[in-house]
Amino acid sequence: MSLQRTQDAESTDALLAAEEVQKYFPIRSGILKRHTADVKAVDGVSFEIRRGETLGLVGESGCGKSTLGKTMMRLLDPTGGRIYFDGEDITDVSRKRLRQLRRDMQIIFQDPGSSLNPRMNVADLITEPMRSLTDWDKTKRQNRLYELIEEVDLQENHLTRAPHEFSGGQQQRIAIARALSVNPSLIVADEPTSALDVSVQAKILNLMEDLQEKYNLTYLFISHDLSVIKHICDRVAVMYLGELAEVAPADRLFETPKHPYTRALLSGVPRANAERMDDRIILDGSVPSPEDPPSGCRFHTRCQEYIGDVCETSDPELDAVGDGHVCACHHYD
Amino acid sequence: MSVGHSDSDDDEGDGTPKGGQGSRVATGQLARARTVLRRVMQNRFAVFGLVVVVALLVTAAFAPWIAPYEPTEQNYDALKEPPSLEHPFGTDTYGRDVFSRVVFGSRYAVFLGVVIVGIEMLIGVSLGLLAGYYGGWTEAGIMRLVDISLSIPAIVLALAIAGMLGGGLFPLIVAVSLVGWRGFARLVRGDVKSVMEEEYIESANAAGLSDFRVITRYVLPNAASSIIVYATLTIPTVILWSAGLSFLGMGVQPPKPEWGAILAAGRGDIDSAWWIATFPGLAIMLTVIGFNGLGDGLRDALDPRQVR
Amino acid sequence: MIPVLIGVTLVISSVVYLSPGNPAQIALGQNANPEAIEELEAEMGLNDPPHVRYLDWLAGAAQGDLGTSVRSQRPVSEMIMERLPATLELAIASMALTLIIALPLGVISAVKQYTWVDSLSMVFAIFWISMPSFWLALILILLFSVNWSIFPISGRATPVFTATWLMSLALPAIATGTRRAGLLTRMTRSSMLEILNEDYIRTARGKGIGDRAVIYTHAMKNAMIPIITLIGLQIPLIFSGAVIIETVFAWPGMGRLLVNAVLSRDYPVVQGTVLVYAVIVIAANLAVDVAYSYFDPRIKYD
Amino acid sequence: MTDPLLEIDDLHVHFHTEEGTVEALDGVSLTVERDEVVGVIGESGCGKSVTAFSTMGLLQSPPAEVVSGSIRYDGRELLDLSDDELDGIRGDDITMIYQDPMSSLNPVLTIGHQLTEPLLAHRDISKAAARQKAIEMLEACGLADAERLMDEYPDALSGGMRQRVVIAMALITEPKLLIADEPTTALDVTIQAQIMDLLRDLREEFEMSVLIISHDLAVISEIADRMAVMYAGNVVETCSMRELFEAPLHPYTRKLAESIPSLETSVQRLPTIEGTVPELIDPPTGCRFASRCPDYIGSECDEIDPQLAEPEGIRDHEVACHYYTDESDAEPPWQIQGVEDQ
Repeated sequence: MSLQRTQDAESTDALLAAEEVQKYFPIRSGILKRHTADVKAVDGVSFEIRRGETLGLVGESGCGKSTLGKTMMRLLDPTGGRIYFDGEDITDVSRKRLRQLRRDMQIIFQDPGSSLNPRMNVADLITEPMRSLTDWDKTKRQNRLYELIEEVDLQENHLTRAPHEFSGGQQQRIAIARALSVNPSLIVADEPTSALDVSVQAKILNLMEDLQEKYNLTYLFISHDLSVIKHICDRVAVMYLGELAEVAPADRLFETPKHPYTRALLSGVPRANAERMDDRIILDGSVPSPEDPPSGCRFHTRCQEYIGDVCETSDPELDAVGDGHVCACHHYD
Repeated sequence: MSVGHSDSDDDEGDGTPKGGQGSRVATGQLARARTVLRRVMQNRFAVFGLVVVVALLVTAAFAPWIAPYEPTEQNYDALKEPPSLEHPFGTDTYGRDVFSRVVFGSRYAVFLGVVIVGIEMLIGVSLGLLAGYYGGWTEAGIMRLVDISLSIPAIVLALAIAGMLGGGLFPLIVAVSLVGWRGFARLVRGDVKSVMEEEYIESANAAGLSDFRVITRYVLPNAASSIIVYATLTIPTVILWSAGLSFLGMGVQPPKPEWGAILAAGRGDIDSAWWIATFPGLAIMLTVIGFNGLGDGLRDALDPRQVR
Repeated sequence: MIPVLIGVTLVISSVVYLSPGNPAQIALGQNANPEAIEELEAEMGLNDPPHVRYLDWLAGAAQGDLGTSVRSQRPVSEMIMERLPATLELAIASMALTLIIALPLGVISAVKQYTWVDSLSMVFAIFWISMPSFWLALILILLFSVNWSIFPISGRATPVFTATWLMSLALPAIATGTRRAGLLTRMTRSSMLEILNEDYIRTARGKGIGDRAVIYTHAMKNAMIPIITLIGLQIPLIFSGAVIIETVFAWPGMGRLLVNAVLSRDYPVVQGTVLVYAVIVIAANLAVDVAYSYFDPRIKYD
Repeated sequence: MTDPLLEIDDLHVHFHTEEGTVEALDGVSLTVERDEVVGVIGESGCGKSVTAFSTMGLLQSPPAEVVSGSIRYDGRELLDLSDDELDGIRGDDITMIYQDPMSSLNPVLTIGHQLTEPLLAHRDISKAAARQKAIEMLEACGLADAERLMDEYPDALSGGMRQRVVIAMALITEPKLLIADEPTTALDVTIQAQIMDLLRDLREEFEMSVLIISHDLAVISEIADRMAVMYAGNVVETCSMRELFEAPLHPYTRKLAESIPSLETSVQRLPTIEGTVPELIDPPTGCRFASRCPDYIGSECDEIDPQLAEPEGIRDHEVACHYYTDESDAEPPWQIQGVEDQ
């Protein structure tokens, strides 16, 4: 199956699809708070997530991956482009429909310490989405609650406690149970293990895999950690400065990365016990500001494969470079 | 909190790992209240404050039983008598017992403190909430109102309002409330804005909660402790302002035994009968220290991150 | 700035407009005949609709004409100009006193946290904060003027900048400044403590440059930023406190003018004084903003 | 053989908190030889940063209290020194790089001021000469336009640039020992690669010893010669970098390494460690890992605190585990089939 740049959402088994999605944050300055510029956090991104798969979204801080994730589930309103869920255009659906959609799309955040309301107990935290999004009666909610805590390996005596009484790993379990409570089909996991220790991370990743299998969940897994992405994802999208640089099946991406940015990213991963860094690509400088991104290819200011004016003048598009592998680089034109 | 700013993912900072199942932190609201109380009790100043405030409340409640005389009872046989066993705080120019007047004055202090802070809180918290939650023009408008109010010195504004309304208890309440709400508004707006930045608000949106539910279950509970602390610390200010306005003749009017008014009346006799002005002043001071101590203690107890 | 000032004038005018009582009646006294009152009402423009009255007043105020006192029949601006120097003297003196006491004490308490110096200065601060200033004023008069005859009981000695003037200013300045000093001491202490807990202070200690350099170079310069904010917030409060103190000490400032005007329902004077107070506060805040950019290099990048 | 440059011996540090006394360090022993890079790895709360700050004398007391133990630098006992005496060593012979470059630079002082400070404090040097040296050091740390940067405030710099400034600040006195506390944790992958590259080059250039602390095994492995693994306030294993990957001994080390997903290998399911780290308020007696240990051998694990020691037949590799003592009748892992080739 080859991936075209623009997806015909209805014809594939895409659960969630983005078409040229943009999200700008206005910058207001001066005493009159006039709108003077935009932070182009997400700037024309197209991709799809297939039913039952885990799509990894990887990039450095500030590249817009979190914003993209939240925009895709309409926690943020897109500035431009279209978003399709299960074939339906949800870009500007009514508030009522959006609430219904929340049952299908849930999110897990990076820091469970701050994503759980500190003034609520565990039982309330987990049942809250059911109370507001479903018409289930109290018994049904209670039954589901007990089912869930068993699922995520919490205990009944935890239910009356406040979130701060738990370790990071357990807090993330509570957050997962909360997200799972309304039986969603898609879960956006926004750096779900970055705040955790490695030994706890392993447990959470295992739990997420088990739940995916059991409930046939689809994940959009956002992370900056390539090793974690490689471990858990079926396909991976690499993001740089608000745009997608490359999308490919995980094994292809890690074996034969195409985009110069992806290659630099991969070679930058510290490697335990490796034959050291002779072939390491060290990028110069840091990521430019999304407020005033470079012209043409946004990566050209740091690119080690810079091939001339075309990189500065024309923005490369995602083109197919092999089986389900697309890359946005003039190098491959 | 700079002890062991150790590991990126250790948000406790003191190297304490969270214990999960073995967690020793007590559970539930009741336990939370107990923790707060325990922390208050560890702070000597706060304990002192609590004692003073309780004593004040008891005095106000049982004033008729504590005071040996009627507060307005005049006695021309005992004019300006210095403190004695019979009149512990002496008598004033009309022979009224200063002690009894100060005891009854506690009722005004408690009443004014509680009522005015209540009104300020009602106005300030609502406006602050609106400004912080909705932002945009609502916020701009409300904050402009706060700016305007802040550029007129508090007593000046209160004086103008109270004076124009003609003096007395009711104008005093209106004047001080209309001046004091801005503090609550600023505080609550700031708190709400920082709560709105928290990830749990996004989590509430993902759970499809209504604005009302977000406000009542997320925003207000998380801003509550700072509101409580601020209210406690505002009571002494309000008591000082009320006494000040009464002292200027623009609040509670003599012969009513309000502390500021008693003080004002004793002002002319400061050289011949120092006790008339001294004791109500001490009463105000003690009350203010009491509430400040309690407020300080509450702040430390409710927010252990605060530098002590 | 301008919108805030206009807002202030609106607030004052509404208060005056909503006040009970008839200014014309007040001017002429209880026993004036109705015709005379009516005539004066027309002359004062009291029959105009409120917005016309407001705009008239605003137009006048913009040109420095704040109307005429109902009681003394003198121009309000003239009365205020007479009183302004005394008020500013008192405010500046008590502000200076506040800073001289509060800043060193706050910094020392923070640096010597948990020592007896810290405890002692906090006890003092709490006393100052809790003392009603008008009561303190009476006690000061009783002790220093009546009993020991060191300072004059009341009034402002002229000409200014003489020893007698300074003596007459001393007690009012102390009475106004102490509560502020107490508050600022505590606030300085907690800002300083917060700064001392910052990572960059630890970095500085790690350089082995000694405590003095850490505190005076690294901590103080950062602490000045929140402290300037606090000072800015104190400015209107200093004027607030001065209103009562001016009355106690018969200090011929704007506060006393205002109190008398309020008691005698002299509306134009009330209106004018409040406006001038607001202008002073706004100007002072502007000065604080300027002070910021001196201490905080980050302002440039905003 | 000369003395080690830094020798931490049986260090106990407690934190007095409202909930009780946290026994953050429970007899930590660690040495850094001359011209050696030692990595310390462990999960949050294991005490690795506390160890670093104890060495620098930067623990805040209260609540911290060094209960017992010794920290010897070049033969001098640091714990006996007054703050003034310590100031003669820290910032000069021993310097430190901190985790968060955003908060570890003073926002209201220029880069130049902060950079020249250690030189002016420790060397008899003119301001102009110090400035010159600072500019050279910024350039050595890969910052272009150093001259201009000297007069900038930290806010004008990105995170990566700030960390370079922090490194320049730590190296300007040409220290003998550099302590790097999670130097790249707050940075992005590509910036992390830059910084680790820089650190490696500078270490060779200046021939200094380094104590580097991280929660990320892979980061440390890029630079360290020898490793110390910490768990719940103890050093549980020390060995060469190579040994750690090829033949780790302590059950915790082994489990920890396995649970990290890696780019080179793929597993269906990540192995995990049962249970959670014990509370350090009133910690368990005996081995602090006992309740989670897959190689638990009985009551001695619960009762006796194991000491770091070389197991019989193994050199330059210490482990604190009863599994390897004479009394234990369990089979050490290198004798069990299949453990070597993990």
